[in-house]
Amino acid sequence: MGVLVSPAFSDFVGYEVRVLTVTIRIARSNGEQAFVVETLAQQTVLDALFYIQNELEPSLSFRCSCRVGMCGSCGMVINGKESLACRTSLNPLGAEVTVQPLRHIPVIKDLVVDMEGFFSKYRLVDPYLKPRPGLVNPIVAPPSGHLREEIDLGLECISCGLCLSACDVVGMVPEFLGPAALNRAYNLVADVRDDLAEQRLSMVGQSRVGVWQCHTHMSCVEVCPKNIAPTRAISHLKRTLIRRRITGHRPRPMPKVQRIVQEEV
Amino acid sequence: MRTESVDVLILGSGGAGLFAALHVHDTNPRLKILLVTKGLMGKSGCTRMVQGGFNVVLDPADSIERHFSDTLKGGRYVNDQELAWALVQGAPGTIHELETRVGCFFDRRPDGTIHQKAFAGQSFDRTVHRGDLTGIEIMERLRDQVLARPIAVLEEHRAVELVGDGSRISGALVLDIRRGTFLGIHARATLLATGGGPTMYKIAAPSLEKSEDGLALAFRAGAIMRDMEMVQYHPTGLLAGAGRVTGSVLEEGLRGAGGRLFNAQGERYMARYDPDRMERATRDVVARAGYMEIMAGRRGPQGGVFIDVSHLGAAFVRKTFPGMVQRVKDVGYDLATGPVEVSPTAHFHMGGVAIDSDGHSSLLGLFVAGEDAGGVHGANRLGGNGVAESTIYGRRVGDAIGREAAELPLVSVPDAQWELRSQHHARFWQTTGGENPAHLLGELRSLMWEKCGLVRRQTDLNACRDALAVLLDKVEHISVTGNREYNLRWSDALNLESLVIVSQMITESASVRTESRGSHYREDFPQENNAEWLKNVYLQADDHHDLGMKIFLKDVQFTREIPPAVKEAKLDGNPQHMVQR
Amino acid sequence: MAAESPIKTSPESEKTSSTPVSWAWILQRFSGLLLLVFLGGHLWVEHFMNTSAAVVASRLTHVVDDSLDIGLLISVLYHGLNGFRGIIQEMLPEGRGAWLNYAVFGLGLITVVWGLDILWAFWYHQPFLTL
Amino acid sequence: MYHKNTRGYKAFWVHRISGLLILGYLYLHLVLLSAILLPSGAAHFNAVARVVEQPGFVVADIVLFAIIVVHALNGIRLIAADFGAMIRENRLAIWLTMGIGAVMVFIAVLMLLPHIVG
Repeated sequence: MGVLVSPAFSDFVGYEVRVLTVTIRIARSNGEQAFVVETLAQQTVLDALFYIQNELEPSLSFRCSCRVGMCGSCGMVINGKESLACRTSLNPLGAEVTVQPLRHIPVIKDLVVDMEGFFSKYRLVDPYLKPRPGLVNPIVAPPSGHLREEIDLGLECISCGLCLSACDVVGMVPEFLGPAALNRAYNLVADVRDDLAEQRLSMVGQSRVGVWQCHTHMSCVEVCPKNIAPTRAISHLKRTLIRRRITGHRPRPMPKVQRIVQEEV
Repeated sequence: MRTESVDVLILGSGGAGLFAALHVHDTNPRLKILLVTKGLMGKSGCTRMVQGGFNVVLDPADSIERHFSDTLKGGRYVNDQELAWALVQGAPGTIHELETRVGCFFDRRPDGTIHQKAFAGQSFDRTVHRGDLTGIEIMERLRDQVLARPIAVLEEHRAVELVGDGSRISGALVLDIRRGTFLGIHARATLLATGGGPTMYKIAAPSLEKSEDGLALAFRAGAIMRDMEMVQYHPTGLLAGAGRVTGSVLEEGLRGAGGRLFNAQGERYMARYDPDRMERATRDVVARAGYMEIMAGRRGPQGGVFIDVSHLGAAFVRKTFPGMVQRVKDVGYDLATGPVEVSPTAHFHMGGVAIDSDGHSSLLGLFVAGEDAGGVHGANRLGGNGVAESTIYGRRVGDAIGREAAELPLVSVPDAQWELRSQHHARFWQTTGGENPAHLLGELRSLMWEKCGLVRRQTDLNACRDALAVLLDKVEHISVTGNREYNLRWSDALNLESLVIVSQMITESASVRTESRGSHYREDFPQENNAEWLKNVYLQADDHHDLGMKIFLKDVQFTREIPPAVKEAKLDGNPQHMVQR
Repeated sequence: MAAESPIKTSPESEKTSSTPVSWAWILQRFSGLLLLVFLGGHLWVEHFMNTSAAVVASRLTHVVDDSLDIGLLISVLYHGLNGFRGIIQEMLPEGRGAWLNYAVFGLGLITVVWGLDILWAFWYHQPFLTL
Repeated sequence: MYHKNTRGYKAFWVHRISGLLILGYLYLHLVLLSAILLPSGAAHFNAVARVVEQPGFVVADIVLFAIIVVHALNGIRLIAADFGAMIRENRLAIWLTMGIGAVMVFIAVLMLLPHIVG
């Protein structure tokens, strides 16, 4: 068995290396297949998949891009937990590793899933900012403002789909919007620049697809690679809906804006 | 074979591609737009990986002229000044649009206005950012806006050829990676926004699927290329053993905030290379200094040097650079409390397709934006000007296409030609038992790192040229097996082909430029030669030359600012005056 | 810039106020909290004090104890049956649960009457309804 | 094939099943009370009450109490989450509910011990 490196990296192997022999069981489209690989220190599941695809099984398919946890392309279920392959080190996983495609999202081939299964839900909450009329300059927003802090906690989502896969409510009620879409909905509802809060709240308030389906398992919180807590956003949405029910809807004041240098001389 | 006709074909879904799609649509909503991306929309590519931020003049104490001067100075005065001007002048409006229309939200100062941090090579703190992972915010929000508009998207489709007659582009041949089938797309206007990504180097920062496809496509279609020798190496690429995280960048803000670089002997070596600016010198200087230290043997256990920010205080580092702390933690170090081993890493390609400031290439119907285009950054790009380029030019070129596309003709390509070209790109299925593209890629990366990397010599470049010819021949012997659906080896083969072609361009350009300038350093010509080399190297595919390309030089046009060296030379009355650094 | 915004505006923005889910959701939590009080009281009274029919009956003459048990009865039935309804609803495909609300409401009503009858029997030593 | 089990998911099933058991017990309780109370009044009640003080019934009572405690404490955790509390600290919250529940059941056992052994 060769070493688990593509030749490009082999030059690095000149220091203390912990070699582990790992059996990797991959749930492929045509059944499970096991591979034995040797890992070097600091290698991840993604490195192992590359080694397998390069050297052992060229037809293996998986998806990746940035390899540093910023793009959310390499989501898969590793040893039963939704993870990004690029950020899952092999060393702590032990001698047996199982790798499966994400759940609740249709599989295209092997570990490649059709992210349309994720985005079809995401799209339903109108995930884009619709600027309020008159919003012509960046707003003045002190970073310590309460609402801004709440948004910041959920802003770094990379739409990797791990939370959707981990959400057992989606397994029970396939129409449920799921954690990522609801997290995005809350960020926009809380954003003073946005003009579509009513539309979004009416979507997330619907009984079958909306926040009321959430059973607070918090599986999404456990698996999120960016340490976002979608459950927190969902609880905010629930309370926002209830507050509106009790006190009615009050228009938000227009935020202060910052004058900046204008372009197009 | 399946063919489609659209008004505007956009290749690539990074900052340039998505922003252009929005602007084409907003300028002329009647245009039928098709966005084709090699990966998932907004997820593949490098804008997503932007960490530090976006250079823009917002503060009244700063000025667009200063940003312009910094950009030229950083680029060692071989930038296309009109392109650089369009960059700095379009930056405030782009930030404006990102904040008020796209939905981005950048970090604020305590008073609530947009925060701007320090980056290397700049005379003012002007880098707007969102934490230390700015690209996520920009790409997610641009993607959200594209979802809201009637823009057709083909994900995991890669362009394998721009189809045209040598003077005009009429569309592109596209491979559906998921099905393994080809699709011919006719378009009035084609935008090349696939991004560069010099991944032909052993240590490289771009995302893994990047392979300079756009440059190879444009070159083969006959477009004029420029500055191909200018490859930027980022000084602080993380070393993570044999893992693929190796080469990923630790952001420039670390040095901007006061991070220090040490060699294995604990010496702050920048004092010997640039005592004034130290670690805040431009990337070319700092990267080469690191490389020299490594080559001189003053290297750490993984063959690198060390960056240390612990003196800034652990709490400050954790709060300001959470993404970097996390990344470093993933590979087993603590950025907040101690040094981390880093190495120069191939990061960005300043060279690319020659364009004007509205993105027109030398071919009718082919527009280029983002890293695929050359000329904006000259010989070295400033940190924070990269994402600025892709978004600003995405907007500009999108507007231009929106204005012009309806007037461009829709030229039909005969079915026979589509068939012929798709057979060509499926030729790897005909051979059996041949070369493994992953191994060839390894060869290429070692070759380019050693022979055409941070330090170049004529003898090495000659050897590199020969080795690349051999490699290109081996590419023809790659065999791909299995079924065609989502076949990664096929993609590897196509990637490798692009990379070898672009490597050839880099090598040829590098051997022409017999001086050192910015990122291009010739050991045999170590001085910057302003008397002879305030010029750009242009390339164009040509079957009548031995190399398959013709090379020509043009003087830089100083349309807006005359470089200090030229001014001095004029004062001296001696045009041959050589300025040494 | 854009001639007109392609982004659609809300056609049905008032829909939120017509969904009954939020009330059910609030009441489920509210009844749960009430149960903590009522059930705690009930268990204390019934189990940790001496148990005999006379004692129980005499205690029940106190208004507080009466309302404790009636409150317990109603809140436990609301909380339990609403939870039960949720479980069943989740197993049904979308839009197929209209009958469920009536069925569960009916069941709840019958059970409340039944429970009140039992309490009546404690107070007056004979059932109100003779079955 | 999947062996994914997050803590919250397990807690959810515990909550659901304990809730259903308690609802079932409620009806059992009503049936029992009707059966003993309606036909013959107080004398009969006293007789039955002595029967249900037998050790076996007391053990069953403790089990019931434990189920109620688990359901109640978990319910409190969920309500806290609805107010945004203890979401990131969910792991701690689940351990807390289990700990407090165990203590409460232990106290109940101590109080009812005379009935079991005596």
